[in-house]
Amino acid sequence: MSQVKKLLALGLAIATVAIATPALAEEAAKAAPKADPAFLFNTLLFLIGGILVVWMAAGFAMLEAGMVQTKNVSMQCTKNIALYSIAGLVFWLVGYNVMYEGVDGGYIGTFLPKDIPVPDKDTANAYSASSDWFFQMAFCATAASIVSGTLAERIKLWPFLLFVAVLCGIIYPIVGAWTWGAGFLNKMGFLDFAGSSIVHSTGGWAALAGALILGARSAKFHDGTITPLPGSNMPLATLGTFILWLGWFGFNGASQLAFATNIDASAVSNIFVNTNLAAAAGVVVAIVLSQLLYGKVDLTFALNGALAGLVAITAEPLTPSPAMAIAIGAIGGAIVVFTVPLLDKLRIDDVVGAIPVHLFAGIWGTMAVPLTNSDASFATQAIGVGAIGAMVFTVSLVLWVILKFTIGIRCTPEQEQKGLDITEIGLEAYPEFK
Amino acid sequence: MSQVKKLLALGLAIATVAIATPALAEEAAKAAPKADPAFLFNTLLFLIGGILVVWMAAGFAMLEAGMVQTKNVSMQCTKNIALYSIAGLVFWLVGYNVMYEGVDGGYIGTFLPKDIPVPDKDTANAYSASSDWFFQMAFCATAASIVSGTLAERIKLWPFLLFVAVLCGIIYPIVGAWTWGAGFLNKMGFLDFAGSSIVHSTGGWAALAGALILGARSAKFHDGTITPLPGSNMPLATLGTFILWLGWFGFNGASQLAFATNIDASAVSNIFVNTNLAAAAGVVVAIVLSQLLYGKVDLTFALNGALAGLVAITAEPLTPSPAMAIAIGAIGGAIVVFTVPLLDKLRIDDVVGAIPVHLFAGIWGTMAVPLTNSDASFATQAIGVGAIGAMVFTVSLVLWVILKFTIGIRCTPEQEQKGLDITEIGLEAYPEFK
Amino acid sequence: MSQVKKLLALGLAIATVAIATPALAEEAAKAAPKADPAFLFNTLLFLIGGILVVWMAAGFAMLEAGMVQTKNVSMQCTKNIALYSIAGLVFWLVGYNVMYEGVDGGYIGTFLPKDIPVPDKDTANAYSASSDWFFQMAFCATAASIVSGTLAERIKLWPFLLFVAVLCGIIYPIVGAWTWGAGFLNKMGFLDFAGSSIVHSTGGWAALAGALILGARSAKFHDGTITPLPGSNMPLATLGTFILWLGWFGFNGASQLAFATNIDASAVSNIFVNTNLAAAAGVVVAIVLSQLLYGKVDLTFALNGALAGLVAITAEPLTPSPAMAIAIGAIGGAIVVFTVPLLDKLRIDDVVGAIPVHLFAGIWGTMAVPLTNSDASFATQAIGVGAIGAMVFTVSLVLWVILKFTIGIRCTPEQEQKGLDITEIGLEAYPEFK
Amino acid sequence: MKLITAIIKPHKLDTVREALSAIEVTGLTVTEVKGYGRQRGQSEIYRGAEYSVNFVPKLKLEIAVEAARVEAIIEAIKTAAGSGEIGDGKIFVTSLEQAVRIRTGETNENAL
Amino acid sequence: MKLITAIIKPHKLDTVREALSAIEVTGLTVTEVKGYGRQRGQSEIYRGAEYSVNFVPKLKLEIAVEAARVEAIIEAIKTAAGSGEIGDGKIFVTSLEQAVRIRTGETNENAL
Amino acid sequence: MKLITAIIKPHKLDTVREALSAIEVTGLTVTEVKGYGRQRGQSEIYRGAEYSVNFVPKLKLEIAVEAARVEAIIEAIKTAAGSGEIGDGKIFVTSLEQAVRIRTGETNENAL
Ligand SMILES: Nc1ncnc2c1ncn2[C@@H]1O[C@H](COP(=O)(O)OP(=O)(O)O)[C@@H](O)[C@H]1O
Ligand SMILES: Nc1ncnc2c1ncn2[C@@H]1O[C@H](COP(=O)(O)OP(=O)(O)O)[C@@H](O)[C@H]1O
Ligand SMILES: Nc1ncnc2c1ncn2[C@@H]1O[C@H](COP(=O)(O)OP(=O)(O)O)[C@@H](O)[C@H]1O
Repeated sequence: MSQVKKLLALGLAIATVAIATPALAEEAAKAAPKADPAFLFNTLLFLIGGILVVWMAAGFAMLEAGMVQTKNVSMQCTKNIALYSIAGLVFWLVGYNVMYEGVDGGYIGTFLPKDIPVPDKDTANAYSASSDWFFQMAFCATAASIVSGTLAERIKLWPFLLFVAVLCGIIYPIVGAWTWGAGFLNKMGFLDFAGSSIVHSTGGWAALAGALILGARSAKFHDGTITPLPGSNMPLATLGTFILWLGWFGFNGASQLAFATNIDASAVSNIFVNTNLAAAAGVVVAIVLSQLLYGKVDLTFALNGALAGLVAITAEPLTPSPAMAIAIGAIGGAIVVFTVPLLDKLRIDDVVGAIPVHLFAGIWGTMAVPLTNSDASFATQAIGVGAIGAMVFTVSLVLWVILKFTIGIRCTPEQEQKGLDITEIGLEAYPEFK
Repeated sequence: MSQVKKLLALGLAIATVAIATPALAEEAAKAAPKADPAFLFNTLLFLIGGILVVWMAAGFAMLEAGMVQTKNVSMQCTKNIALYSIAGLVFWLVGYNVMYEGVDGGYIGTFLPKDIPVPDKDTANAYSASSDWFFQMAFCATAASIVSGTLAERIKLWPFLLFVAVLCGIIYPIVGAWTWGAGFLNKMGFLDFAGSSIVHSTGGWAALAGALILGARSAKFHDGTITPLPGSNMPLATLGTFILWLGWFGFNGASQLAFATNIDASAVSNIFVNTNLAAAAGVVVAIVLSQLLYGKVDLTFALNGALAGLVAITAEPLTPSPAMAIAIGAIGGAIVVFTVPLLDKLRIDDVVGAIPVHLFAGIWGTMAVPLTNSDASFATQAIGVGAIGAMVFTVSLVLWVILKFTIGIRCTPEQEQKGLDITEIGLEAYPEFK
Repeated sequence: MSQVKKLLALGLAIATVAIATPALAEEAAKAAPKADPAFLFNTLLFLIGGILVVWMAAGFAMLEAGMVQTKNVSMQCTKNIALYSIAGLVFWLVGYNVMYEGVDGGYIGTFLPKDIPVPDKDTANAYSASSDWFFQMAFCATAASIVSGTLAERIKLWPFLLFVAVLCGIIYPIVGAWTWGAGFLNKMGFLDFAGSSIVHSTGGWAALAGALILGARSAKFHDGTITPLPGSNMPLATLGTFILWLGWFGFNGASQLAFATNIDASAVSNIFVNTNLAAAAGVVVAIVLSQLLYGKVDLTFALNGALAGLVAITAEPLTPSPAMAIAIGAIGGAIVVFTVPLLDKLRIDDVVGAIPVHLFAGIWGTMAVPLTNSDASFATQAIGVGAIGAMVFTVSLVLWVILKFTIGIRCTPEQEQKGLDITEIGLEAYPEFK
Repeated sequence: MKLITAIIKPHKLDTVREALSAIEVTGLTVTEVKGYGRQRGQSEIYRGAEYSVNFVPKLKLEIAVEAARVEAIIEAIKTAAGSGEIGDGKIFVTSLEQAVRIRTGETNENAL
Repeated sequence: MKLITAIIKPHKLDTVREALSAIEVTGLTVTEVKGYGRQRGQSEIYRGAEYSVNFVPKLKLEIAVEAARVEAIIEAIKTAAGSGEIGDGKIFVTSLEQAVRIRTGETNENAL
Repeated sequence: MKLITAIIKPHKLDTVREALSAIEVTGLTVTEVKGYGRQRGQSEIYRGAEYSVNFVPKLKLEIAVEAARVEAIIEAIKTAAGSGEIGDGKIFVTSLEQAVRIRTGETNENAL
């Protein structure tokens, strides 16, 4: 998604056009509207990829609705549809241009609404500008969904939505600018194909900062014991995971950013294969490990394992061989099984396991890039991970603290006890089942 | 989707073919099967768009299953899968040709099953004829789903399905013929890009007529008070909304009807952007307004708000700037928050809010076309809205009355009380939760 | 999907390339990366088709989660995500090459992991090799899902997953090799376009063998009476069916294996139309018949009817006229209504009706091919059905018996009574609803 | 004091509650139960197999009252819950020895 | 008259109901409850954290009968619901002072 | 023997159970119920229409004990379940004539 890559794609596209419209046809071409297969294929890739990533918003909603307690399910649904909406609006208003417009090796772009060219002016790229905006917008919403899962069951609605607006309008776009916007990390050679760090760890760091400032759910930890608060609806959580898995083909596949040449198409196909194998390995490792460690297969670990495998392969889904993709995903699955209880021990309350899945597996995936891609170096990857972490974590922390001491971020203990569905939004998720 | 537009697309496609197969290649072309990129891209657009719109059938099913009471959920699922099936069958049997075959500036086409050409005879258009049928069929089912939501929890299964057969086989196709089939409204210059009026208001008028003849659920209104009957499953309703949102990219995007030129591809991309922004604005306005008016965010308004934003942008998703798309969707969201309680006041019982979402926001969207598209005029748009409303409402009313006084349309009060799941179809939706 | 067909597709593609890159452009072509529209379109078809078939894994998960009792829902979700993961891994490890590599008119291919070429070496076919792998992998998982549904609520997790590994790694690929891998059935002229027999009956035979060895759920049959154990969540089952229906457009449509010529695109479109009509007819027949036979519409029959219609049309979705597609699907729907109770009478316990849907309707579909495709003969179709049935049933039976007498396949009666969620995986699906 | 337990049809809840309010019964506790009695559940068909439903959904109301009010309450419930059809339910009365209001510690009649 | 309350394991319901039918008990009311007693829920592990389940699902059966039949019914329940394992449950008997059939207004023995 | 029935706020369950454990109450049975009393459910707005919720979720605890322990148990429940706010609930005591442990057939005090 780097500018660099975009220019490359443009070059290819022009070459392709040259092939498809040889000299003899040039006359005709002038009369008829341009029909450049590269433009069409690339745009199609962005649109289909974008739809799949948009679909992930539904996946997060279902996963989270299934992993929270019954009394907080409507709230979780509300947060998810609202955050996706806000993400889209602010990413148009400022986000896209902060990320892509005039970053130029630096740290940040321009604060302006993204200009959507009318179709017959849409000639600056090898793809439609709005198809690219659409695809990038969907990415942005993903980062916000991660935060929503971690902080569920105790955060108030409006401060959460305010945070989302800043995250999607400014924080995430700045992170994006550094690499995909051709900023300083891109110049250094930091590689993060579809965003293990740029999207997933960003969400994870913001979630972690929030979890620290917000504190754990009051029922979770007391007098040294951990009280699990099991999710209320396992098939919904499973559905959510399947939706996310599906969406990830768009997330990683369309991050190839081009479908104009045979090589692009093959690359997208290989990405599909690796993405699927990594997720599958994440599941299998999670169920095997939970059987070995706890004597029982834990479905929620299997679901998290799939996602951790997906996050891990996201930083580099193209260069790994299938065996390497399996290994990368498998380690993602293991990360989940070991770090979910670790967070509990640290008294950090992450309702859906978003920090292990998106932050820890995201770091792992980013650091694993040099294993299969010789253009990457461990040092640069570490710098990227560190820079993104430092910025997102600090800014988020400050923002959470400000919100805490102004409008307040936490529900009252009584609201928490009765559930946010009744107390904050006055609507039970399953009013007739009790 | 107008015939006019189709011809245009055909023209472009031929031009494109000319580019792709210059003179020197003509010999080869005769020997090998034709491979015309325009044909392939357009067909692909219809197929992908069609799949997305088919998916909306699942969205309506989930939305409605979540918005009815537990005791009527299986029935609602039954109605939805049956109506989608019947819509497909009757739209093949008569619907498509009533809508498109020989309308010629008039009011109605031909009563004949749609002829599906075998592949090597499929040369009449710039796209495969069956891909177009598939896409149009999916639209037709949408109109029926709208009715199903409004009349839930009290209508008998078979009369409802009979109504659906007539709606999808005759009423909707006639409405469609007037504009998309190049009938009299098209000639007048009425514009309704993807069907705010043609699809959504049609469904809405049929639903309104049904609601009037059928009456409200017996538990809803008594002695001047309104008894809300909250939906039984909010995450399902949320899922349904996300599915519909996703499907709408196909609904609006593929209504461009061509993906053969760069301009087409850009247009489809812009439609995606506007569609998403309008829905997002619908959500945000609905939650802000419900907070201001009622002191609480109402998730069901947020869901309806998304849909109203989508319906509103459907009449013209291409010409608005992003800011205008946001405004159009926002007003859609506001319509929901104000007209849902209004219907209650009028004692019109619309279980899922389909009339505000599809009828009212549909009219708004249709009337808003001239704001951004100079080819449209308010007068013509009003004539279109009026003509469609008058026809659909009258015919539906007559049909409902006939059904009422022949086979009967309403369940007994006892059936309603016990729920249609047990009394009509003998199958509880959640037999173990009570 | 036969090798034969692939070669044909290759031929067409080369022809197409010839058209798109005439002599004059050859120079340019050497310099720029190859951009062959046929390659791109075909690859896109496989990727989109593959995504849709992957989505079916979610459909089976939801259908089964809805059709089992509350106490076994988490287990069913676990089985489904695990089986999809294992299927992907073993199909890479051995399955694909057993199915396609060096079958040569024989019975089995090669036991080797599938080689995924790097993009710039991916030139052997008219499509990306990995896109094909991805598509085929998704098919393989389908067969396993069928088994999972039949054997639900009483089989232990690990032996089930072991069976899945063998089914997806060896049994299904061998069946596939016979026809799609250009093995002996293909040579004989056996036709099974998208796998009514090869995928669906294979799953069905494996399920039947399992049901016989495993026995019925202990609560199901006693002293000559049948105790229905109604599914716990009808909207989930409905959602699952809609997902499967959607996925089937990929299953059947992309089994055309090419989108490189107008004829291919038309063929895919016709397949979409027939697939949809057959499913719709299955639903309508199932609801009409259940009304006539039992005085009530049975939603679960409607859902099964859709799937049976889909399975029936899968063996030949291209040559039937719409009317014939409707007839083929309608008979599928009837098969469900008559054979579900038949299995009960035979004391074969099939929790979700997978045997009627996938095995019986699959046989029907396969035998119906000669009705519309003159290349097929009833005799050869019968040989194919018989050969596949004999092999899959026998091998599965042996495997189930081995598993039974080694690690054991059946939960204890107490586990069954309390539910596998608590006793095997220690996680209730809906812990708060009771 | 007495404890009145009434098993009624679920859809009669609101009528009964209103009838009791009218005679100033200000507290009661409701439980969802399943009843087995003369009224059987309708026989159902699921996927072609018929089966009989033994239990029908009912609500159980528990009302603690001074002994003197028992007859009036029984009368009110009988009128409000009765439809004359089988399965209308039962009223049981047992003796209540002690009652305490948790909030205030008030006891017996004062606690009701 | 007496009111017999039995707490049993959920899967014993059908056996108990049949045993009671056999001795002509024609009415009873069932409630889903959670029991706390010697039998504890198994300790569970959720996402790597162990926790103990204090309550186990049980069913509560309430049967109003003439005093004379109490012993037979207790016997029948004991036999049908007993597995010899911890958690089989309890039977409680209290005195029932009055019974009314809502539908007919019949009282006491006639109302059962 | 006595049967103590306590209606409490749902979130007080664990506190009450611990308080009872502390005084060696080893068995009890819990039912989810809905209460109607002084405490009303908050009035809700659904899709712009206001409505009042009459019933609030409560838990009912049933504890069979020897008569001598009744007062201590009432005291423990009062302390553990009380918040001083309306809706804290009630405790009812009735006489228990007979108790049987299904597993062993032990009766009365031995069965508790
Ligand atoms: N002996 C009994 N003990 C406890 N509950 C009973 C008894 N008999 C009936 N019931 C309850 O009363 C309900 C109604 O009883 P039923 O015999 O069906 O109708 P009716 O009360 O009109 O004669 C039953 O569903 C059951 O819940
Ligand atoms: N004192 C009691 N009061 C009320 N219910 C009790 C009491 N003791 C036990 N129970 C109920 O009986 C059930 C079985 O008791 P438990 O002690 O587990 O086994 P057992 O009856 O075999 O000794 C408990 O789960 C609880 O529901
Ligand atoms: N007379 C009664 N009979 C049975 N249950 C009662 C009675 N009065 C109150 N309750 C139960 O006790 C609960 C609390 O009573 P309420 O009047 O709301 O508060 P408080 O106990 O603090 O006065 C009610 O919700 C209801 O379940």
